[in-house]
Amino acid sequence: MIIRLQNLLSVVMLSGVFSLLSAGMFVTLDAVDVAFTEAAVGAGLTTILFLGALALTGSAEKAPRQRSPLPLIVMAVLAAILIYGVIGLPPFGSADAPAHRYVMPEYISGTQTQIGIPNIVSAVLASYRGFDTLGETGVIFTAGIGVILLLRRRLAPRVSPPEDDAG
Amino acid sequence: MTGIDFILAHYNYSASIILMALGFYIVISRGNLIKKIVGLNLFQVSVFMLYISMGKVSGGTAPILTGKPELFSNPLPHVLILTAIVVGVATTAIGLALIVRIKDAYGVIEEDEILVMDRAREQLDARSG
Amino acid sequence: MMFALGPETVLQLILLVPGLGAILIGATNRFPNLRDALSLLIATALCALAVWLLLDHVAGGIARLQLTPIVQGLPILFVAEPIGLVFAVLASALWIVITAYSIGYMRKNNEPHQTRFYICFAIAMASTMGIALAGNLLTLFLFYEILTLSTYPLVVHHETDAARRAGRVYLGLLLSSSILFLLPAIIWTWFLAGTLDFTRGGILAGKIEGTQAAILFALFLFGAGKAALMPLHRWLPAAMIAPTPVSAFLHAVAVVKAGVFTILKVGVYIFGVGFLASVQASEWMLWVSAFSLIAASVIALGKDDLKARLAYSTIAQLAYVTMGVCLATVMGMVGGAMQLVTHALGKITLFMCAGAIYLATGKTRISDMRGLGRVMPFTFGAFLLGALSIIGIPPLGGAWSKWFLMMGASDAGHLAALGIWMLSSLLSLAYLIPLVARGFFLPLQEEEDRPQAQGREISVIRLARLREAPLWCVVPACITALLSVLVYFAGPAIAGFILPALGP
Amino acid sequence: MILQHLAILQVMLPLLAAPLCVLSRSPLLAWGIAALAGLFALAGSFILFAQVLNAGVISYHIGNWAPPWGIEFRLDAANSFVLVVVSLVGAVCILYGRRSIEREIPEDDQPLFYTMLLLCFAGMLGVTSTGDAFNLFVFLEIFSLSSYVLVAMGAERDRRALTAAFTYLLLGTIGATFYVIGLGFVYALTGTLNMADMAVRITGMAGSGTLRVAFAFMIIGMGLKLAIFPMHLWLPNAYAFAPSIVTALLAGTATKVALYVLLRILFTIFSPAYPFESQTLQYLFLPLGLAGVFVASIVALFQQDVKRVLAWSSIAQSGYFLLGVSFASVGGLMASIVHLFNHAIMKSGLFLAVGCVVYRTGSCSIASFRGLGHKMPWTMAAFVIGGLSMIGIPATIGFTSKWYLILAALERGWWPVAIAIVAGSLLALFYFGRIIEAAYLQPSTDDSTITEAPLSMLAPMWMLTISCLALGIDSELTVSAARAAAEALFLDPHAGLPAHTGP
Repeated sequence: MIIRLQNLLSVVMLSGVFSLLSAGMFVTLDAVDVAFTEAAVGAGLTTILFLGALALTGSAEKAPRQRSPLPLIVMAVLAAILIYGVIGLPPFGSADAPAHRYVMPEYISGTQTQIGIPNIVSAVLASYRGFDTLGETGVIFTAGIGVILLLRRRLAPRVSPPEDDAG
Repeated sequence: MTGIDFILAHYNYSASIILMALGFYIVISRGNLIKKIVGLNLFQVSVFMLYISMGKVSGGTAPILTGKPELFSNPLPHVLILTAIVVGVATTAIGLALIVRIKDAYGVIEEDEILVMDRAREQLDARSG
Repeated sequence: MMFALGPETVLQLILLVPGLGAILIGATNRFPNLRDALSLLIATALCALAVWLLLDHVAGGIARLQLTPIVQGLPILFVAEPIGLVFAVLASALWIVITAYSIGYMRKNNEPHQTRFYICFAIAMASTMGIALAGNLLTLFLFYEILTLSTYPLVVHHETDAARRAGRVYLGLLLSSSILFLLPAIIWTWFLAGTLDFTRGGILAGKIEGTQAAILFALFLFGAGKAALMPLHRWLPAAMIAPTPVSAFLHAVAVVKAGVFTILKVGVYIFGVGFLASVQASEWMLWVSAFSLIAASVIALGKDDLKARLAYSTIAQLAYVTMGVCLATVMGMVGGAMQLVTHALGKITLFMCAGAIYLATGKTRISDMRGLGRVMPFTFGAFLLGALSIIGIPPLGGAWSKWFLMMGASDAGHLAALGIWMLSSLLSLAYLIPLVARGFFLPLQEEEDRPQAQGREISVIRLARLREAPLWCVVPACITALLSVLVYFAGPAIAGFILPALGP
Repeated sequence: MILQHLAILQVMLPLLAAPLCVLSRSPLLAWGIAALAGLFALAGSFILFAQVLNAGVISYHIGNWAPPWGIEFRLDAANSFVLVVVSLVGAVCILYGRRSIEREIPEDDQPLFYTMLLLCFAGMLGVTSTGDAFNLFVFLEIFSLSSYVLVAMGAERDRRALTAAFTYLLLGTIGATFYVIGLGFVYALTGTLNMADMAVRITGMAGSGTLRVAFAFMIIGMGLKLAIFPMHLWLPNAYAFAPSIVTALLAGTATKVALYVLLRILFTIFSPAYPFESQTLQYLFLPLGLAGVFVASIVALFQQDVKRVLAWSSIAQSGYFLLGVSFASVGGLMASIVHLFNHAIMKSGLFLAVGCVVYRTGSCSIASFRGLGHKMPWTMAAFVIGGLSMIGIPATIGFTSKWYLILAALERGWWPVAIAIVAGSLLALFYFGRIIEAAYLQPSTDDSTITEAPLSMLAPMWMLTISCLALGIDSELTVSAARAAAEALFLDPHAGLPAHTGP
């Protein structure tokens, strides 16, 4: 539906719904923190951003041009390769997967003994992998400054045309 | 493992992969720039699903300590995806800001129309240069 | 004073003097007289240094200078050895002559960019010295490329469309051939032998066999594109667009000589005479160069433009050196080295004469040069001597090189080569002597043309005032012509000097 | 004390200097902050590099959490060398940038522009330093996001910068996401995110299809960033329309960092006894590398814009990296790393020279180069030297690269590849020849007011030019560093630096 629809507003709303659904799915997968974030940031913030952008650019998509089969083929190949990759993964939910046997148990015991807060995700996020979080802040900062830098031209348009700064 | 078992054992992965492929398809097949970004979003969110699925442990609970020994789902993918979600939004924000500027500069946000304008400009350059 | 210097210092100086000279010349841009005097002074100093080095070597000294590594295990290395020393002395001596000639030519002709011209000359000379004294192939390659680049501005001196096209051919062919063939050959050699030092008796013996050796040898021969072996010769006629001193410099002093010198060095010190003969790597290249020799001579016969004719003559004469190396005999190599010397002297004379004729009369076509010998006896006399030397008639230097080459051919049992050389001598006689004959024996062209056209009136008046070219141009030509004679007497000494280096 | 924490300070200082730039209202102050941060990073990277060569691998545990639980900054001979490259080019570009940015960016945007520049710089340093595969992604995004914005800033001159940035964003994000997918698979199999630890735990999984897919995705992801031949589409426009200083920075560092990550993936994460890896290299990288060299060089021949010529030449140079890697030998890897360093120096030098031309003429078409040889002698001299180096004339660093590449090809007995390498450099001769000929031999069209660029631009540019010559004449330093790096990657990915190498 997202592919077919030409009204971008609906597309954006649908993608918001999709985000929300995925948040729900995260809950069933025990990832409550992620679900919160996805609901707030993915479904909420992103949709607002999209709406803002739509308000500035208009919301109708032109009719799609001549279809070429290439994207479909690429998509199929991608999916096939990924599924081939997935075959080798430990079965879904298996407790013996290497990912659950190594490193992860230390986090759980470590959170109890070293950090002392109940939420393991927060513990890992803030301490063991705190540096990632710092980097994440960096990313937000970059995006913020980037958006300001890109859009301030628009808020205060310059008079001179872009071409004549030669010399 | 029989076929059915196998599919059952991996259904979550497969679902996210199909979504991933759809997202990717939107990015490469659609001409509207906003739709491309939507596709990119879809693509990324399905990657998040893949990660979270990997972290799931059957019978486990959310990784929050309650005092009694329990089976937890793996918290590490959750941590990673929290970061990745933020990165994804940041990318979306920059992408949309770029689209707004493109709209200002070209008046359209359709890839093929922009391409036509750029071609014309290039030919002009080639003639004058 | 000079004798207080150590050989290593002299080696350093010999590279530094022209390099610093280039800077000084650039600094004296505003004072043409000072600049030209400086050019001459530098040339003289360089020649003195080269001679010092030669004498030092005769006295048993071993000059050697090692600098930083360009790649690991391969330093920039300079070693004075006989063939290189002969080349260095020859080039630096001719540089003096050609500088003197340039001063006359460039001023008389009011050429633009004279400072740039002298700067490039000096840099080219520095790199020629680098080539002559290089102690390993990589050093040689380094200076070989710098020489190409520094002569490019000389070729495109006039900056016209034609000059630009010629420059493209020049740079394109020389750089392409060196990158495409010479560089892989060098790296291959390094890969095989683990060294690139020029070593008496060669470094490749036992490291490479049969066809591969032949391919490697061919890579070297074509890679040294400056030697203008036939399919890669186009740059040489193209470069004729440049002012005459440049042509003389390209043909006699530096560029083409650097090419055949490289081939000589590879033959002697990389393959080694004995090894080259035993693997028969050079057999088919002998035929390639023989073809080059005959074809270029025939083309030269058909050229009416004097400089073009001389250019093709150069291609032919260079093939002598290549053939000498390909014979893979000691005498062949000696002949090649001698040819390098005598051809340099002969050809520089011819070019300077061509330039002098152009300066005095504005003529470039041989068919227009009837009777000019009567008004320009010195120029035409020098031309005759140069031509005879190139043809190989005693008592002129060229005779020795032909003699040694013939000996080399008979040592190798190569009668076909003998035949080819006989034929080519005849051809060179045919394309060089008619000019002199026309100059001396036919009447001045304009006298018989006079009744024809009114419009010629002005040119006739100018021709009536024809006289010998300026002294700055004629004297150098006469000097080199005389040197050609002198070399005849020094021939055995030079051969004796080179000979010990060729043995195993 | 500082030395102990240098590994992290090196990255953090530029990152923390970025907000300072936002606060400073004056462009000059922002430039000062950026330049200081750049110089600090440069000094720091040299010290770190020396430390690594003398004392072996530096492992810095962030927050004192031991890896693989915590995040580790792990510097071995390979990435400390890349760190030197990145910080060198970065610092020079920032020093050079003041006047160029004044010309190309509106004044009130400049502090933010410096902020972005610093973020981009810090991101690259972080990618290079980190030993944690996910942390790498985070820094990669800082670097990528800021570079999208930086490219878009070229819109002041030409609106096409916007679309270029957008394409770059799409492909860059796809690349990064591919990397994340691959990483997810590896994580599912190994349970760890530390790269060195991954390598240990991957041992024995060679047959796994999942691992194979993970490998493919990570390689493709990085290939997009590196602009390997069929994945190069974003690069020419992004380079051509970005502000000069950004182009110079990206050309000198971005692809180098991506290449480094590629090497890490190939030789650290997946190295342990990976049977198909050498075949991947041989049957995938070799043809891609060759195709890249030739297609890109030939396209470069027909460009009318100097930045575009250089951009296509960059794609061709990525082909050379790939060739070096595809030899799967220490020699080949070393050649690639030597080339990585050399190409960073010469290509950013060239782009800086183009920046000077843009500064004076406002254009960078080949036509606008006419006659500049006489009007801007120093700029054009630097350009010529850079060009000669790209062609591979001896006594320039480009020659060293070619030498080792060809030697590595011969070592493998792949002489056709050796021929292809020299033929490729021949194409460089032609596309640089066109520009240089225009600069020196064609009369300038108009505008006799053009003069030499200001000293504050010339000096940093000539630093690169001089090192291009000096390191070409004496390559001992780069080559031994590259050899140490190659051996660190190839021979013993776990133990770090083998005992027998050193300065």
